[in-house]
Amino acid sequence: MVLKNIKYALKKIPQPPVTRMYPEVATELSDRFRGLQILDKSKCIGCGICANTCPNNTIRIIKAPITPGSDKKRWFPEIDIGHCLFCGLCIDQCPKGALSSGKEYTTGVIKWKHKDLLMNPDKLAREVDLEEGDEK
Amino acid sequence: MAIEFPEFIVPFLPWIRGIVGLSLVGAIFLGAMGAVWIERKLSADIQSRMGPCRVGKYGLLQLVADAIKLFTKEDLKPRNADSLLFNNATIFMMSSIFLMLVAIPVGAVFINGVEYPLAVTEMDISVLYIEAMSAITIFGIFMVAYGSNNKYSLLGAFRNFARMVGYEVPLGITVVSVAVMTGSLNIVEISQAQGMLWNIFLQPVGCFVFFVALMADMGRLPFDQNESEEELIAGWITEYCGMRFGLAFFAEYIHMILGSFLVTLLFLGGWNVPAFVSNNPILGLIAPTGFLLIKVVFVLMVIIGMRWAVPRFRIDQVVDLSWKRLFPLALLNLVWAVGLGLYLGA
Amino acid sequence: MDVRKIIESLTGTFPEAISEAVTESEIRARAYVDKEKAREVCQYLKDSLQFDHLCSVCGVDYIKRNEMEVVYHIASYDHPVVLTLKAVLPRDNPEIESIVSVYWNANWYERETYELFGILFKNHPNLKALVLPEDMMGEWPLRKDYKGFPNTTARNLV
Amino acid sequence: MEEQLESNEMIIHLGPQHPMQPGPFRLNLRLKGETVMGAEIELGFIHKGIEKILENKTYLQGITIVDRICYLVALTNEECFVGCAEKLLGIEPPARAQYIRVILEELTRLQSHLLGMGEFGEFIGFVSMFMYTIREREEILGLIDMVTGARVTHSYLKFGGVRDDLPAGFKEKAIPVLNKLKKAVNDFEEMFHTDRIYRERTVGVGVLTADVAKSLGVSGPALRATGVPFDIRKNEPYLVYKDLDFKVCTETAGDCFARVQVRINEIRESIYILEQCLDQLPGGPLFPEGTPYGRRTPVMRVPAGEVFHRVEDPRGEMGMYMISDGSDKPYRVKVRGPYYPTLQALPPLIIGTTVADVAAISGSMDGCTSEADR
Repeated sequence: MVLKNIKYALKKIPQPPVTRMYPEVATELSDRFRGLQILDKSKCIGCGICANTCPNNTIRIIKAPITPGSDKKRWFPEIDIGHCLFCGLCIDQCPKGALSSGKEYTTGVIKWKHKDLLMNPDKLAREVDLEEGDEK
Repeated sequence: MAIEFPEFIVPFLPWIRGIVGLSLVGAIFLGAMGAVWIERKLSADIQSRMGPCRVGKYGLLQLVADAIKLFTKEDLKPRNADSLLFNNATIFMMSSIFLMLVAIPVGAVFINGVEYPLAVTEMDISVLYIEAMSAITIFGIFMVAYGSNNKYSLLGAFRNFARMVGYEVPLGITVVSVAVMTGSLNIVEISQAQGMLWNIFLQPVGCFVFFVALMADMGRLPFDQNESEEELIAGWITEYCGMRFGLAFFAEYIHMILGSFLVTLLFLGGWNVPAFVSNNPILGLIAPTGFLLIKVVFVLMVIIGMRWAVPRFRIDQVVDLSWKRLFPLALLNLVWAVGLGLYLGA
Repeated sequence: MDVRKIIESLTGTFPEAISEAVTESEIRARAYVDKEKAREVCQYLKDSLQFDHLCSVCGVDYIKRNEMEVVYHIASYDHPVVLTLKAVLPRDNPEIESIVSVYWNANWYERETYELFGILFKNHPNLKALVLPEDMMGEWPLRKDYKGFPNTTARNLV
Repeated sequence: MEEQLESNEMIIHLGPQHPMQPGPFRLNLRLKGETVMGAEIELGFIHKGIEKILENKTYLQGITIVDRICYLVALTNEECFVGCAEKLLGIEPPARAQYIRVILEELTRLQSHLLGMGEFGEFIGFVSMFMYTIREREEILGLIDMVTGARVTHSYLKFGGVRDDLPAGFKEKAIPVLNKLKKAVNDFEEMFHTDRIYRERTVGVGVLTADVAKSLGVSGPALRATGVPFDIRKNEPYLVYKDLDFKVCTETAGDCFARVQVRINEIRESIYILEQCLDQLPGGPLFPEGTPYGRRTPVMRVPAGEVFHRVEDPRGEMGMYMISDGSDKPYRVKVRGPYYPTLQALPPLIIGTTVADVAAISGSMDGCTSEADR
């Protein structure tokens, strides 16, 4: 009557579990995974195409120093990842290929305060630690 | 045949029975926690996932954590629920479990040849008594249905009535057929009579019907209609939380342990194994109870395994399964037992 | 059932109701229909031309031409031709005959078009809101002149 | 509902948050004891206003919005939207891009059917079936994740082609996964066939005859289970389905058992299609030559016009009616979800059955309320 189910269940008992302990064992990401964007300041010309192609218009172009600490400023994108879809349209539409997708999706990205979700160009270019300036 | 105790023990007998009873209550609660742990780990293995492994070594303390959570959670009551019925429903269920506990021998002790069963009381009609006490849970469910003013629990409880009434009859008949064959209603004598040959070989049909009826009596899948999550959210215990839910939750698991005790005592030969007779004192103390517990854990694993391998019946299919198929099988088994009893008796 | 034969039989039986019937491709056809005759045309399509699968009923608001359109996409389980029937309605009080009696599954489509555009479907079984709450019935959100709810979504940092 | 209530009946809400539903919709049942006397469905709990949003987004941004119509089958939604726009633009993706699209859509169909089967098993109490199918579905999602970079909302298609090529070694990774899935599906089918409790719960429950299904406008596995071979991939072949050979799987009984059986057969057909596509994958570019369309989509002014494009979604026939007025934003996009008529056909199906059967019938329809509300 229900023997096939019971036989299938018994066959499953010795097999090792498929699940894993999440925080300890990290998820292995595919190489095309779209995490937090990486900005290459040398290529970016501040044209703002990524700003107006973003579906949730979460990108804004602001003046930011070229290299950390220098006083010469240029226009760079600033992404509000609170509204970002991580869809990658800005990465495709960039004429100079200045934006590429990184692999951070939990460590540097989850924040306590709403205002910290605003990733300024230094953080995007990974010149500054992503956690810097956050309120716990 | 009452067991004669040496006279120096007789004045202390009620005290000994009291101690055995209290330790049994504690042991049963630990056993219930063990059963819940076995269920979670076994279901995890069947579904190839990990099961609880964060609290304690292999998730052993998970049950302690659950118990603490259940007993410390706030005890809500729906606004216009009938407080008398609502508050005492799960107490009724737990009481029926403890009343059953009194008559079930949990093991035996061999002291220089004389066998003393570890049971709180030993009655001549203990099997009948156990059946009667297990029927008290219906009052508890009746109180839940009318007490918690919730349509889901009303539906769940009505399903419970249909199933319980449907399965008391084959349960009773198979128990009677075992008693007829061994010639006594005392559960200790029934298990002792199976010294050489277990009842499961004498009455295979009776054992199957008893096992299925017991599964239905306890509300274990595939007879899980009263708390089927898919249709009735949590069935008859939808409105319970905190301490009362804890009582109902443990009552179900203790009922499962006592059920597996009944199966081993009536059909799997209680604490005696065919080819084992020993008279050295230390082994005599531990061995019988050990055998009994091993058999109980095996039956428990089978009951739990059924839940994760089989879908659920619809309530009308459950009821006609009991009246149209199990009931005639039980009668057939009764006739077979009477014939066997006459043949063995003569 | 070839597209051209369908168009000829359609324009033949309803000369004054069907106008500008055109075949876009091998399996697509388009036609304007008079709004009073919409139900008879659907009935005829269903009975004699085996168009028994109603794909969808939707509304379109042409604010420049100050008129609204109810568009029926009718397909069939047997042949791949999909016919698009369009009925033009005045924008101030858009009303049309409901075709629930012909195609049972038009019920929800018409209710949805009613709550989004405000197009009244006469003798529809129960014409009330399907997806939007009752108190939004006056606003007809999908019309082009809809100013929109006050923006209460999360504040955008950017 | 309240006024027809007789004395011995009661109304029970299988409400928006209920373990039995694929998505939030409220099902009010009028019960007499266990049998259902009347049923009514209320929607709108997950209404996102997608058609209004699409009117304010450009075509490129629309792709990410269209992913979220039915979050289980993002790729078929994209295929429908991009197909409409390509018909208006008059461009045709090259052969390789079409094959990659078919591969991904068949993978989406596999994981959607697996989830549907698992959920149906859980609705009739067979909880382990959900775990077994989810385990197989993880491998299929791993394959899709390898190609598109996302597990659920991919936004992988572009106008005229696809965003990236298949990664190297995709075929060597895909074939073993598909063979393992074939064995697993045989196990599941055998379990369904030999299990008497499962057959008792599903055979003859929620029977839908062919002409009733046609009049209700049902499409997809629920319709094919009644014997009507209506499959958009055969009736109106799009992409490269015309030169792939596969058969439309139909059953005749039209009850819950037949619907799940149709899904199992379709899983086998999809695996067969995938194997063909992986063998016949041609070389060549991903975007049409000579047109400005590529991974970096130019500013698109779609010429004025209207088009109705249909695609075979795992749940049925998904259609989009797009009107463009020459600007870079679509003038009006009407989305015809495949589960919309099936959900509408639920109340007449469940009148007269018991509460337990309501769970079985609504589970066997394998619904997605998010596309019914849009």
